[in-house]
Amino acid sequence: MIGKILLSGVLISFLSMFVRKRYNYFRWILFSIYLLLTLYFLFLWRNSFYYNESYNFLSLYGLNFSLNFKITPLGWLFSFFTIFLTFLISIFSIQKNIGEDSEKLISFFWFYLIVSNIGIFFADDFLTLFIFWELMTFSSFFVISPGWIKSFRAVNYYFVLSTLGAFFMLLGIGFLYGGTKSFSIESGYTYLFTLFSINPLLSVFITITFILGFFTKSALIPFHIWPAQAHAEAPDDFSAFLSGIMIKYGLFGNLLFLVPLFLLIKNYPSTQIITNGIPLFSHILSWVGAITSVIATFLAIESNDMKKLAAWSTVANIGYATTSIFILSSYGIAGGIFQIITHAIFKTAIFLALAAVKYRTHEREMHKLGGLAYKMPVTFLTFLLGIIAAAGIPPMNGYASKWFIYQALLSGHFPFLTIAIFLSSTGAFMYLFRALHSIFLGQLPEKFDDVKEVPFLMQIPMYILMALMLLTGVFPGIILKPINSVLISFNLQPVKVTYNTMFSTLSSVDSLKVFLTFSGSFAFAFILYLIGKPRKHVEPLDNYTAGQDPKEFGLTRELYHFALKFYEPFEHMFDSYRTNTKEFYDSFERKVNEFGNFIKESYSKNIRYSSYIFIFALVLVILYGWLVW
Amino acid sequence: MNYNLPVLLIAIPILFSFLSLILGSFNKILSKIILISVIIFNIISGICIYNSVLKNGNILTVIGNYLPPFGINLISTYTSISFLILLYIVFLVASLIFVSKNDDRADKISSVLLLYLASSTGILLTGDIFNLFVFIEIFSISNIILISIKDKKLSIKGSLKYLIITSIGASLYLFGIGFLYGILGTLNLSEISLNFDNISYFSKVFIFLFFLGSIMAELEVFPFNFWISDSYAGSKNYVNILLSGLSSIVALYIFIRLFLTVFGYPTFISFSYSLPFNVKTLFLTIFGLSVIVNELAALSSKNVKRILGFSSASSLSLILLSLSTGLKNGVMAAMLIAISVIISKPLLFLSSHQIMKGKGEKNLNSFIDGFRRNPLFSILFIIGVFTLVGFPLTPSFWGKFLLFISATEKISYTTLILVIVVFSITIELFYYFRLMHKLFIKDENIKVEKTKNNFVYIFSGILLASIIIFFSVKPYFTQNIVEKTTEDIFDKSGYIKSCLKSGEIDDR
Amino acid sequence: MRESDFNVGKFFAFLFVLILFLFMLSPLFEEGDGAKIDKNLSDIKNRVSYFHSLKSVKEIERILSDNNDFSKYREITDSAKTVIFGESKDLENGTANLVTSIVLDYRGFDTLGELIVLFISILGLTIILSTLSFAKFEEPSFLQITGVKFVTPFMILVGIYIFLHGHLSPGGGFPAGAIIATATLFSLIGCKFNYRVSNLKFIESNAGFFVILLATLGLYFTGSFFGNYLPTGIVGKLYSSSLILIIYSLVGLKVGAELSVGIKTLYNGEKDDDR
Amino acid sequence: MMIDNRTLYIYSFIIFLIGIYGAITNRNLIKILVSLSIIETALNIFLVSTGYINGSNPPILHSGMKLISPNSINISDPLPHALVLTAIVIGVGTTAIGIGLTIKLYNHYKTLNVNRMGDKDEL
Repeated sequence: MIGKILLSGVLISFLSMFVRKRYNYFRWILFSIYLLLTLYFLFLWRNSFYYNESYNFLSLYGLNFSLNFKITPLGWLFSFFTIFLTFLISIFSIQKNIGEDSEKLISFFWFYLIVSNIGIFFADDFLTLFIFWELMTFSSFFVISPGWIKSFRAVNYYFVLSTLGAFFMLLGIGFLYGGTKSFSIESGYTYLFTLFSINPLLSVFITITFILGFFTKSALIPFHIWPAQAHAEAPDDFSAFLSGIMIKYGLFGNLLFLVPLFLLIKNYPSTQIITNGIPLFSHILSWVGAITSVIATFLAIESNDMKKLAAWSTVANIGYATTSIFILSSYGIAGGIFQIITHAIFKTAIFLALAAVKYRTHEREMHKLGGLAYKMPVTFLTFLLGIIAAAGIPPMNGYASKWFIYQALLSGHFPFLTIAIFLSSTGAFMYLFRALHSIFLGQLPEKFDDVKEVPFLMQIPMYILMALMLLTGVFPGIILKPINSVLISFNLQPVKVTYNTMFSTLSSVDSLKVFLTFSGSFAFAFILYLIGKPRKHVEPLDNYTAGQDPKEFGLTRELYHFALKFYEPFEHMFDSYRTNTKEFYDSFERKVNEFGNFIKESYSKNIRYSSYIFIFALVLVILYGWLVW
Repeated sequence: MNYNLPVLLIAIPILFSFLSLILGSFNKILSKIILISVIIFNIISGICIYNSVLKNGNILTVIGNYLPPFGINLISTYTSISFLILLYIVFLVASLIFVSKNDDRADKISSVLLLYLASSTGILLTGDIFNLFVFIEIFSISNIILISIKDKKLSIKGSLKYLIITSIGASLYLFGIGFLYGILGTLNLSEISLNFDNISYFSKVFIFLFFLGSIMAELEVFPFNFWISDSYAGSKNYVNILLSGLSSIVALYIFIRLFLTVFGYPTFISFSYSLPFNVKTLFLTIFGLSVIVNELAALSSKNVKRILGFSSASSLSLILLSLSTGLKNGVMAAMLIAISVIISKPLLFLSSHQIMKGKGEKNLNSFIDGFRRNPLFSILFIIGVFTLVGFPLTPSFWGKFLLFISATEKISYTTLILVIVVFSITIELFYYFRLMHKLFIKDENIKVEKTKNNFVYIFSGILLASIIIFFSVKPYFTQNIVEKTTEDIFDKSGYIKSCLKSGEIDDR
Repeated sequence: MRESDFNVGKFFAFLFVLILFLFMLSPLFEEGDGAKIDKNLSDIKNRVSYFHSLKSVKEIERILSDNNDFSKYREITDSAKTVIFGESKDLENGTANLVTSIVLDYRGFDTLGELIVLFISILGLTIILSTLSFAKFEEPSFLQITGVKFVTPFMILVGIYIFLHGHLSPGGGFPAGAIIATATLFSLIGCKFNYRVSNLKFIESNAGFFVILLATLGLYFTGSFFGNYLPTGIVGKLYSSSLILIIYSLVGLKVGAELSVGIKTLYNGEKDDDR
Repeated sequence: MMIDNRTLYIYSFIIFLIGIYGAITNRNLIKILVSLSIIETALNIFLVSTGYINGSNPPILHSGMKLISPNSINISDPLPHALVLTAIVIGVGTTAIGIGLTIKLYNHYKTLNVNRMGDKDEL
């Protein structure tokens, strides 16, 4: 059945190519229907774990080439929420593509992304995983930059890092194949575990190849620069997919391969240095996650582009999840997965809200916006709830997942990691508040006077996402119960949870009570708002320039927008500590290009040179053959 | 048995090359007609020979009525004849493109092309080491002429480089022949391969290394290939096709014959060498370095022709790398990659030429908006890229997969192959995707006009693409061919037997 | 800077050459098992050319075809015929010059390749230089004119003699062609004898055509390419080994015409002649 | 005079290496081509000397000469001569093409110095 779903995806994608350009939205309707059907089947499989499918296509050259799928609890969980969220995005996209002269190829390649999504999450061996992984990379390459010169540079970063990651992953798979003569994931990590005591250097190398492969995809340090480029330049609705879903593939890979490996090592500690109950390797990776989240937070604070800001926020959230997962306790892993899912939900909501803003205003720079809350109330509310969730404020789902992460870190006695996470979590307030205020609150520029709320079809996914954020925040058990079955599949203790109460070793929290408290205080504040003095509308120029006409000084209204250079003093504080990673990559690229140019130029140097090199090489070869035996 | 059709494959083009010059002085069209009809004759008789090789095994053709090792002989093995058919297809495409263009030197160039055809056929069929040398010389001289047809500084410099390097290489080759003849008293490949092991220590090293050095220039391997950059960038389109497709086949076949059949020792699953030093490590170093360097050069190039040229050099090195693993899987991988490279490289040259048509500079940016200008050839270009890079189900996918697997066989020097292969795939992916991406970029400022494609280009592009697709959708057919070829390459005693009637080599 | 660079290059070139020299000497001075290149070659019995020079390849083939093992030819040494100048007749080929017998009979295919190399390089020369035309030489002096007029016919005659006697005496088609081409060069320089390239090309291609045709006719008469189907006659007579005689004559004509074309092309380009 | 083949081989090697040295250090294109010719000459000497037998006759029958098998064969090996003939002609062809290309390059650059023939604008 999995194979049929994948095949039908491919077929429908080709079918959608025949839709004429005028009826572009019809392609998106097809896409939504496909997603809905897939979702239905996924829902049917919610209890049929460890069902596997194998497609033996060809047996060539003494090899059985087959695609193997298995429904694991982890894969099912990931695929279910990714498909669900993609379905919501696709509804948004239908309306977005109605009038617009949009690209044929976006929806075409998005089909392949969904196909590869299902393939990755249900892959039972490395070969299947890798094939769908590559399919995902290639098709996303064409979606991020569907024929715009501007996004070319951004997609270059993305593509180089992705192919580099895939290169390392393929290398690791090759080494494992050499050892086990099979592509099975399970035998891969058990072999690698035994190799740790036989040949530590090689095994560390293989592990590092996998880490690089997965970490490039999930944009952890030092690969953290591509989301800010790619998410910002991609089509708006696709940014939601990129940020909410695609960035999770790397984390899924970690959970699929590295976590079982480290759990094995943790249970047989004779093979590895253990610190604080977890292997050193894993500990380092947690720190990588924490550092990523801190750095990404600072970068988010600096950025003025709203999509870039949200992208950096994504990187920070991935950092929390990574930190938590590599704690390797059952609370840590549960918190990590929970964080992944909640982040997917609220980041989709935020990006859809931003896409709605851009749909109406065609602006991305925050200081050109402002005061849209009255014009676009639903979008505003979505964004508001989204950032509340992102900041981890109680009634929303972000609170629940962050609570889990803190509990896991504290109960595992990692005070410094906790501080790092707390730091970046606090930083999240700074940039999220700024985004909210500068886009939706404050003064409305004159040119946006006739901006309307987005059409109803676009509002539907926003309503659903709002409800989802609230629901999973109040009843975290909805998500934590499936996570428990994932933990069982890892041979870990399931976390203790009811629908509305979360327990940890240190404390417990009843989120329903928290919700009621918060809504009560909100109602109180709202009443105060209603009975207070009516507000007075002041033009910004009145406020700042005391009524003078600023045009005489070449000043515009935008320069007085308070979102411009909002955190400038804060940025100055960190100026001396800044290391520009982008600069590093650029210089690396320059070095590679210089080397290539050196080779290329030496190729077309003069004629004598070529024969000189010929003889030189001949002499080298002769010296090898003659003297080295 | 004496089966004389193979010699006609060489004799007829030579005969008609003279005739084309005679008749071409009356009318240039006659020589074009002669060119095309000779190729069609060669294809048809090639298929006849293929069938009889399938039926009867290797075919020995005796020349001058003197049996080997006394006279010169041609041996048509499965490998050579299947390579030959591939070669003829590429040649047909190139000559069709040549014919479609107006050139006032058409009679002379078609004569050169016919001799090129004859010489490459001769290289693939001959069973005599000196005869091989003569054909290689004809081949390289015609290469030089074809490169320098375009009257540009770049092409003439390239061909002069090629000339100097190949003539030094030829001198090395002749020294090798002198030594072989002085020691063994024979020039027949089968007899040399039968007795090569009896040669003394240093002489063996000498002969091996000199032969290696001499054919390195043809093989487009890194420290010896300084001619390719200028030659590819500065020559005409059909010459590019010939250089990338045909030269690769020929070089590959020379390598197989000399270094696997004559100097190598096949056992059931691998080749070994009775030389004092580790030949495989030497090959690995040279070819691996060549793959990496050429890929990097292609990555940093801006001229599309140069990119494709470097890329074809690197894929040839990759083929040689997988051949020189000497494993059965490696040889099969080499054959698979060879099939896809030989067909897809001409396709890439052809379609990139059509996409860039009308643009003054041939750099990367001339690909912008290519899809709207020329949808057909953009699609053909994409097919070519997918085939080259190793998209699933194309032959090169299977080839790279097999190479990948054979490289992991044991953790030793072969694992280095793994790194090289994966590295090359990554870089190749990157620069080809960059090109493909440019095809879809829309330049809003420029109004797009659809390019008119010549019928010949459409025909040959679709021919090549359909061959690729045929090989991809019929994997069992491809497997059959590749396995037979590999068996044939490993069957050294069969080669000797077909020539000398009995050849016992001690299978180690 | 460039000068010092050059010296370093020279030093390394010298080093390379030294290493190459030592390497090339190594097989000559080695001791140990295995066949080596002879210091004093005295025995050519284990070479294929032994049977070539005794014109007894067919005899050996007949003997070997009984046990069907052609790699054992070295063990048979006493079955070869005796060849006597002026007496032996109807041998495999009737040339007195053994080199010619190898060049045109036993390894005739190589010679075909050789012809093509020359042909294609001159053709290439005309293709490469077709867009050029360069300055003429100086006016010939009186001495040149007279000398050339006197010597050229003799040179052509000598050339013709040499290719006709290629199977009897040293020389043959290639040297003869070179001599004829020298004669045309003389006439070009000396008395500005402006022959047309296209005529020479006609001769050249026709000669090549007939060489291949004669060789291909062997397929019909003997069942093998380059097979000799004409009577071979008595060793040492002019009309012996008839096919070799004809082919060598054609080769002489062809090479002479070819080299003349090359000279003319290099002399004043090819372009102005085609008009 | 008795010369053994090894001496001939060494002579030919020396000439060959002189040619190689010339080909890789010279800056003048014509000189490079001359060096290539020197290499070819060396090769011809080497090939001929592989067939040379001390005190033997040239392989041409003349009046009164007999070739009797098996032991009294007293001519040098004719096959290397044939090879040399082919090699000479191939050398001529290569040189002719080389000269043609040199003329062409001279026409483009107005110099024969290869160091002045590299221009980066064509990259």
